[in-house]
Amino acid sequence: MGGFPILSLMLAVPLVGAIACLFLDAKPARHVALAATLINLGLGIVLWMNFEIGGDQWQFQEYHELFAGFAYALGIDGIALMLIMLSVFLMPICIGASWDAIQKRVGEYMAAFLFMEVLMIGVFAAQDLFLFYIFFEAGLIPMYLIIGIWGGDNRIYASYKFFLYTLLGSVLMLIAMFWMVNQAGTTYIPDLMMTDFAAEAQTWLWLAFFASFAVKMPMWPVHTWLPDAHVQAPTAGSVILAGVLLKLGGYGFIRFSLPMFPDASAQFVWLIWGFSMVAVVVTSLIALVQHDMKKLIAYSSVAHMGIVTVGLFAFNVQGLEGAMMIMLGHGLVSGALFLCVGVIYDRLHTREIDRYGGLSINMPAYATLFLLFTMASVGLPGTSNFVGEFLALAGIYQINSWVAFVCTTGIILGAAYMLYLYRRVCFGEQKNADAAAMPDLSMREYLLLGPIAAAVLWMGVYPESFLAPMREDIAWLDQRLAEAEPESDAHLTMTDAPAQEEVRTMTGDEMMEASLDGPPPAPPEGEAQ
Amino acid sequence: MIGIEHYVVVSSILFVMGVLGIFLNRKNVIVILMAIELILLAVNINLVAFSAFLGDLTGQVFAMFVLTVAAAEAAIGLAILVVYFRNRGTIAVDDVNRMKG
Amino acid sequence: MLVFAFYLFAVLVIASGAMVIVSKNPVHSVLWLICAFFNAAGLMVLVGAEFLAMLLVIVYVGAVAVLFLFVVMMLNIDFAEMRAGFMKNAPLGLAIAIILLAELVLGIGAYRAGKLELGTPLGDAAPVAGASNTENIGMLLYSDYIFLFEAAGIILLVAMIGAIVLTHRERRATRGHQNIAKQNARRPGDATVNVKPEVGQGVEL
Amino acid sequence: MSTSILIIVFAPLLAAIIAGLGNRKLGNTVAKSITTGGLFLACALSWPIFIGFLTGSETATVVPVMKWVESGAMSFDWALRVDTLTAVMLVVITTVSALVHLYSWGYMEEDPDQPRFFAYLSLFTFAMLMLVTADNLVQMFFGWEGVGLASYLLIGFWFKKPSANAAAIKAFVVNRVGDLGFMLGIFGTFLVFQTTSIPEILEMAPAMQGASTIGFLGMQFDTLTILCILLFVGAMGKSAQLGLHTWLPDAMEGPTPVSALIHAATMVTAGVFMVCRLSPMFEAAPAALMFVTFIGAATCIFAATVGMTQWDIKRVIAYSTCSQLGYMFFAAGVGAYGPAMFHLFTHAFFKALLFLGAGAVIHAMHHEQDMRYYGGLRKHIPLTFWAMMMGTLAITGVGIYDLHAGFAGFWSKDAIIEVAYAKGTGMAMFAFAMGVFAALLTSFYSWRLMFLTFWGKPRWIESEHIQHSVHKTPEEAGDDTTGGYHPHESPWVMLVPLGVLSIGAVFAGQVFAPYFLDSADFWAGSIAYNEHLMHAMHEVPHLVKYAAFIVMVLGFVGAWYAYIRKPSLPAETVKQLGPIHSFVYNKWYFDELYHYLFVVPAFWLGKVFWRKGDEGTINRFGPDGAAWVVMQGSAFAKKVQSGYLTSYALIMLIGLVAAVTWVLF
Amino acid sequence: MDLMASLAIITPEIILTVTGLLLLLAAAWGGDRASRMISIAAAVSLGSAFAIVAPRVCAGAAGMDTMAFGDLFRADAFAGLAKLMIFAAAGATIVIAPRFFDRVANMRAEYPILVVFAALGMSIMVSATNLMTLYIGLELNSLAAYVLAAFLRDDERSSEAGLKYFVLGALASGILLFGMSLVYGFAGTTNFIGIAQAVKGDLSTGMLFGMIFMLAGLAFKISAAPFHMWTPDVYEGAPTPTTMFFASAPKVAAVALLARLMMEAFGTQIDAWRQVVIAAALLSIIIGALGAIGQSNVKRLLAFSSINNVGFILIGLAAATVAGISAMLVYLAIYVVMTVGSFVAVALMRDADGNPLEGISDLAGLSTTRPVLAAVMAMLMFSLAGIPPLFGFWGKFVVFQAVVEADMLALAAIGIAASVIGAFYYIKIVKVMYFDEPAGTVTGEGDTPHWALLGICAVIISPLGYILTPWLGNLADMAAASLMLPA
Repeated sequence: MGGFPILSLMLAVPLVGAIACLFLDAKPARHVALAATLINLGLGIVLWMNFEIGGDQWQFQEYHELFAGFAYALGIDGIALMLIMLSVFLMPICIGASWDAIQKRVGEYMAAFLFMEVLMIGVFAAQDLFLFYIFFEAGLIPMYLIIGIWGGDNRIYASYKFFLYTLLGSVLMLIAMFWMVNQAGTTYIPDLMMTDFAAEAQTWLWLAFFASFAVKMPMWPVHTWLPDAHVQAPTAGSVILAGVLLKLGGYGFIRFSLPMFPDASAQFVWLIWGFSMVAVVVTSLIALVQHDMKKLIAYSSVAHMGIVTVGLFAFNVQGLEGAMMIMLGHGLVSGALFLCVGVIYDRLHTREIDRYGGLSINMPAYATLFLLFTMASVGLPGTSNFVGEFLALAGIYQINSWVAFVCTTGIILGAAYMLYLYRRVCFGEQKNADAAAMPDLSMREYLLLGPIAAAVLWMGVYPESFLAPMREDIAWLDQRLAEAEPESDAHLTMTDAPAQEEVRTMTGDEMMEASLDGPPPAPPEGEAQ
Repeated sequence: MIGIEHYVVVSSILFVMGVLGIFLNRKNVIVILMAIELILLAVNINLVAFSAFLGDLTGQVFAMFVLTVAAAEAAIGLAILVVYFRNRGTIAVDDVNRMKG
Repeated sequence: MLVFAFYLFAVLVIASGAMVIVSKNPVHSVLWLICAFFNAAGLMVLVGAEFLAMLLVIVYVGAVAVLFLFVVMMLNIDFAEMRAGFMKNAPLGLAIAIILLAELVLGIGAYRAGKLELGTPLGDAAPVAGASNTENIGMLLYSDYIFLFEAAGIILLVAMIGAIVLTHRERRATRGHQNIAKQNARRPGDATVNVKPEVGQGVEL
Repeated sequence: MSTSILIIVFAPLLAAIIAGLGNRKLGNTVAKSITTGGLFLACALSWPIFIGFLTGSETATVVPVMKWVESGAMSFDWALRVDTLTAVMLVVITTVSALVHLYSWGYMEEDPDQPRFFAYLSLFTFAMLMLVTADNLVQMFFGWEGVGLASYLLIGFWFKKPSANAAAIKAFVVNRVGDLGFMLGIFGTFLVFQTTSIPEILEMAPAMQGASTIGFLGMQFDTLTILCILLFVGAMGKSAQLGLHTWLPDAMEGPTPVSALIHAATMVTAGVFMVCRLSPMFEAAPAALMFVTFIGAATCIFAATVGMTQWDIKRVIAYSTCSQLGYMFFAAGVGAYGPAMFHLFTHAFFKALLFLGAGAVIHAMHHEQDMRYYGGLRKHIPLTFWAMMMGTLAITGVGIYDLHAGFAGFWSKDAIIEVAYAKGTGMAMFAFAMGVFAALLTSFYSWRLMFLTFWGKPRWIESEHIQHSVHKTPEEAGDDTTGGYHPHESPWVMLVPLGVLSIGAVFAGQVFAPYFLDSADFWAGSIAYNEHLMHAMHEVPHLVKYAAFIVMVLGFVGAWYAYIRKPSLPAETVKQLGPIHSFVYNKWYFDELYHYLFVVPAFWLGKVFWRKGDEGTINRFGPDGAAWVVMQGSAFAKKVQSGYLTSYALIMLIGLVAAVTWVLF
Repeated sequence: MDLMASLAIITPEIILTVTGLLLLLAAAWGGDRASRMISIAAAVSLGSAFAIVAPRVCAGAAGMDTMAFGDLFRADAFAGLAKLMIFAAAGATIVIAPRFFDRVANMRAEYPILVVFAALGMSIMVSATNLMTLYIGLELNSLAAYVLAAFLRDDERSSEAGLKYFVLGALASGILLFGMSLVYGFAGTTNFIGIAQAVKGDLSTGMLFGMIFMLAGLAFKISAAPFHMWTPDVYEGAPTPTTMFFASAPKVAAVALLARLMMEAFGTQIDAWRQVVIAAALLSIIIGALGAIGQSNVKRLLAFSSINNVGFILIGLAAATVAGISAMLVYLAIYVVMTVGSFVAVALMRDADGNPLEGISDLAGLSTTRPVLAAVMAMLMFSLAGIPPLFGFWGKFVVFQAVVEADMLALAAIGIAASVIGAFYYIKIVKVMYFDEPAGTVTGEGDTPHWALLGICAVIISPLGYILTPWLGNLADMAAASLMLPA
């Protein structure tokens, strides 16, 4: 791309669009918003096309010194690229989902969404610590307004909860950032990622960052804002919330907590694992008894994010890549599920599961797509979520089988609550005459759900497209974490003098393990094929 | 021999009395203004005594300024009190709470 | 003698101060205040600050206290209605005040006679030997502190403006409709009539 | 071969996509033709491959398709592996599937959603083919879950029926329990071997035997044992073995062709296939094999007991399936993978036949499935009767050892019983005993089914389904217990598959026994072929060889006595056996147990965690609690701001004193 | 000492004084009819004072050259920067005053004059390097302020505000004075530098008392808890322009004065006063936030908001480093802009007849009836809450950066966590404006000066404000550096 500032352009396009929308009437505002997001999608594709896999770690860099240690520094690695793609992919869909559903203050609504897009891209592209923080935190405002103005009946409570919860989380992070910058003498994230902070300092720095990311994630027990926010937000708001905003937490872990504080990450690994295990089991059970579709999906998000966090804190490549894949996959799938809820909400104006039933009869196409996303959410192989969950769980298994076992039960519970939902909505008798009279998907809705369906399958069948750009970065991170990696509970030992074939099957750590517990293994050289 | 300590004690007592006069009073705002004068008097005693014992006249000059300002303050205070009285017809301390919360 | 005078003035100033705040009648309070000022002036004289002492009497007693008195009278408060007594949380207030006093006295160390270590002045404002207190202050005030002196003038000005702005009212309807011209134009003849009444008959008007 | 295998696997997928997306727009006939055509094509291509392996002209091949996942050391691709084991499965799957497709033309004639049904069937076939052609564990898992999905969809095909929906979810969720084990097994395998490629694992596994331990859930286990048991848990789920079997009988809610294809012939055998596929690994884990044997034998006898008491024709066959799967597992458990696969092979034919036959009966009886309302159907639907008869003869294992002649089941089942005896270990002897006893029960319930359905007096009038169509109450009808109803033989599209499968049920054993049982060359290393054991199998005492035959005859006689000779006997027996009968009749109360052990607590816990946990604790003491504290604070601040000058002054003074005090001390 | 040099240094003050006196004459002659002209003249004089101070600030004036009248007065960059804010805020007050008084009473000519004198007092305060100068400046400002608070003499609330302000203010200045007398006695001088010399080494208890008393007296002026009690009542009762003035200029002056006093005079005894400042800061943040939540009057709410903000300012002071002082100045500057903006927005809340409205409920649905006003108000609120990318965030950013650099992590963490409580009521305003059904009461129009002021404030607090940061940061750094800190 030479020196073309494509990232800045991607920030500028929606920003200009947003400002334009503020001054436009409903109809032109919709078109402007759609155009802006589509242009950004196009730019995103250009970005992806030009991303050099295996090239520099940081690409498309832009750097302008601003002031007081602040720099306008943009640049992406593969991880950020993927998340940016997720954002730009979901944005036109959000605009489309709001096309008819939003009738009041359309211009401001579209502007809020475009601002969100600016901020999301900014978060993923920022290479300056404080620039990141500004983008990270600023997202509160448009989302607060989206929930509060265009949300449901109990929107005020939800918007407050969302705002204050997340604000509290992130302000503590700011303090930690100051300290880090003070200590490391730089605000440049790539440099910070290679800075070794003192072990004691890492502890509290990690906790401060954790406060922020755990809330954003959201991890149990600071997840309770999510169901409320989701239920009250308009459809597109839920999509963007589940699709991208939740990913900020995971991105934060992978960009900050892990590389910057590897020792503390290892130290707090049980905290993460514990919360994640509880999240997977408890929130899945809670999802099982929900009456509100959005709440159910929101709780399922918490459970899925639990698997993301264990994957991130599995300290190996599979875990990290798995976590990233779940984030991408969940972004698509939960977004799509919220759209599915939105489709029928637009028709019947209720999210009560009991008011529906037998939709397969009058809305077969809808039922089919809903089924696809349900299955993807359940983690059926061949869909996006499977790849992520499988890798993440495989990753954590290598470190701790208990955690893997508990989290894997999530696949049972996940199947239970999602199928139970699907059964109550799409199967059974048509209990409600209004529901029975609902028309099937319109062309617009096809256009919203279709691309997501395609992406979900693509990601499930050929995830290489998505894994390849991230591979180098995750390998680097794995390298960075190597020293801090906690001890595995696998304790793979050889009770007899092992033959050489067996030894070569062991990983480096297991080798050490084996050499401690059993007779020394033969050298592994020359055996790897 | 009377030392600076004695003066400080006297002025301290006067000061505390002035402060007490402000909040131990629910009768009359004017008395509060007088209590403030007591506080300023305590300050002046302090300043003059310190000035004398330090052998430095700055304190007395300072006391003079305090005196000046006290007069001005009394004028403003009484003016406000008059305005208030005109509006409310009372200067009872307990009645001065239209605004609260 | 000096000691006696100090204790006399000190006790009186404190007692008067106490009476200021406990008197039921504000007029009495003002009078006690005047008494306190006089005694404070006495204390100042004891340390050789005659100018300040006199100033205190003149400014306070002559101006401020009288102003108070004036306002007390002007406001024409029905003293019978004045609620006596202290506020609800008086004990707390009293306790706090006593703590403060104790801390001041004990903390500063004023109870240990002669132990108080004062600062050391730079000496540029030391009284010139031979000159009177008034003279010394004058020297200082009009040279080193001229700026403050002028600023204090502005303060008084502001106080004046303030008092006027707040209390001055333009009389919309003056009470007597005095017409100077009419008065001037009036002649004795218009108003008086000379009559010569007959004895014993009275006057017919 | 690589082209044909690609066509075999992907033709059903393509057909499924076309039929599924086209759905009603495409029209019934087109959708059905495409899917059925695709399957027949696959079937036609599969047989040559199988025959190629029979003749030894084909060798194991791997056809790479596409990259899938590469993550650090973990790497697995889409690839199609064909060896003897796969070839066996290919013919089973494609043949039964093709026939079921054909059969469904008739069976589903009146259903409005036929394209969807056929799409599901084809999708299932694709997933099953992916499963059996998997070259790595993850692709196997893909197929594994894919068939689970198809099974879910097909069980719930009549989605208006609440029972169908419940059964569908149950099937999926119970299978997921098994998948939990499977996934953990894959993870563990990867942890140990750093690969998921099946051939590589199998190559490395034997050397690990007993030489390594691994920690799992805080305990230390023999590595291969724990891995194999975890993987086997997956197999238990899919193959409805004791403990995870509860979904299979309920799965009969699906249309009968589905039961024949998925819940008898193919999907449920995936577990057996997996154990056989990984047989070298299992061989290196004797403790795990014992576990497999035990579970297999226990399932075998458990399902057979339950099968004896059921009235629903499909449920009887379903429990029979369960029981037969038990045979396969304990065969595998004792190390006889050949017989296990052979039984899988023959079972596919005769069990599909039985199901399709039952379907034909149900079709004829206006969707009445309760055998108590059947009776005397022999003359009304003779072709169906004969097909069912062939199936029954096959499943009960009719055959004479010394004549070397018998129906399909005879060959495979007897081999299993014998090999268990030949193995001779304690667990194997237990399995042998169970196997023989189960054979007795098998014979009894199979003949019971036949007698109740095809012999005796018609009892149709009492069936609600039939009453509905004849509009006569039992009182009005009097002696005419047929209710005036005339069952009709099924159309030819249904009868042809019955015929074809009958041929299989009769001859499959006879023809293929030498290959499956005795030919290491045939297997060509695709399973762990224990030559010694196979040899020993033929050397067992004569009594053992005839044991199955004897119990079969006993079972037949018992059934004949109870249901033809003295029809009042069953009711009396039931009365006498009271609690035991209801225990068995209620499927050993597994469903109830699970309901109260898992389902009820899950919902209860969900409610508790939600209302008491999230809302009652986290929200109450977290955000809402903080808000409450803030509000209290705010109210307090308002109260302090009393408006009184004196209190303001007092607070200032308190502040001053506090500051002074603090600094002083 | 060269008198002329001293006079040159105090040129801005002289300008204000002379204009004040001349305008007084004009007022005496012209009466209230001249008020418009007088307002303009007062604003011009403040502007010219601003213009004279500005170059000194930009040049970073420091050192002995800035001293006037011996040790009494210093016009260094620190004072200069504070003066700029003070003059600007005073100017803004004069700009919005006429319209306000038009509706409720006659605009009186004395109002701008008093504002000018108050500004003069504050200007003296921030330049004070001597206790006496400090006192004179403070009282000049205070006396004018008492009158300004009670300016609506026919309004009960205004006179009550004046009374409360006066009584408590006098008490506070009494406490301050008593402290000063002790400091004088134990230092032997009233000069800051002299005091700094005297407090080197051990701090005598008397001096400690003096210091704390002074701190308490000044805390009143900046309405730091627990000396804040007057603030809500006075802000509510005083005329809106006065409230705006109180919330901005005197705070700047008192904070600057406090900083200078604490750093220059007691700079060697940081440990002795830091605890008190921290306590006051945290208490202010929390009380400000808690008190604001329950309010239904916008002015009262903003009063608590100002208490809350003072807490953050004091956190900067508690860092007790040059960086902390600089951060504090930056925060102050941004705070002044936000406060002025907020009160201008409040001043624009009028009903159809043009009568001022103050209830929060009157704002309901403002976003539909007056979208621009609502948008600016929302920006102001988010900015006050410190949400990026609005400029208010920057203030908190620099303050907490300074605190963290001073290794006071616990303070930073508590302070910033408490700021979340504050966010609660700021977003409540946004909620009322955007989420509630329109009340439709705010319909009146504003005039050009209001909109112009509001526009300027909006631009500054918008993300565009960040363009100012290098410049502002530089000025603040120079200003902080110009303080004469004891070695």
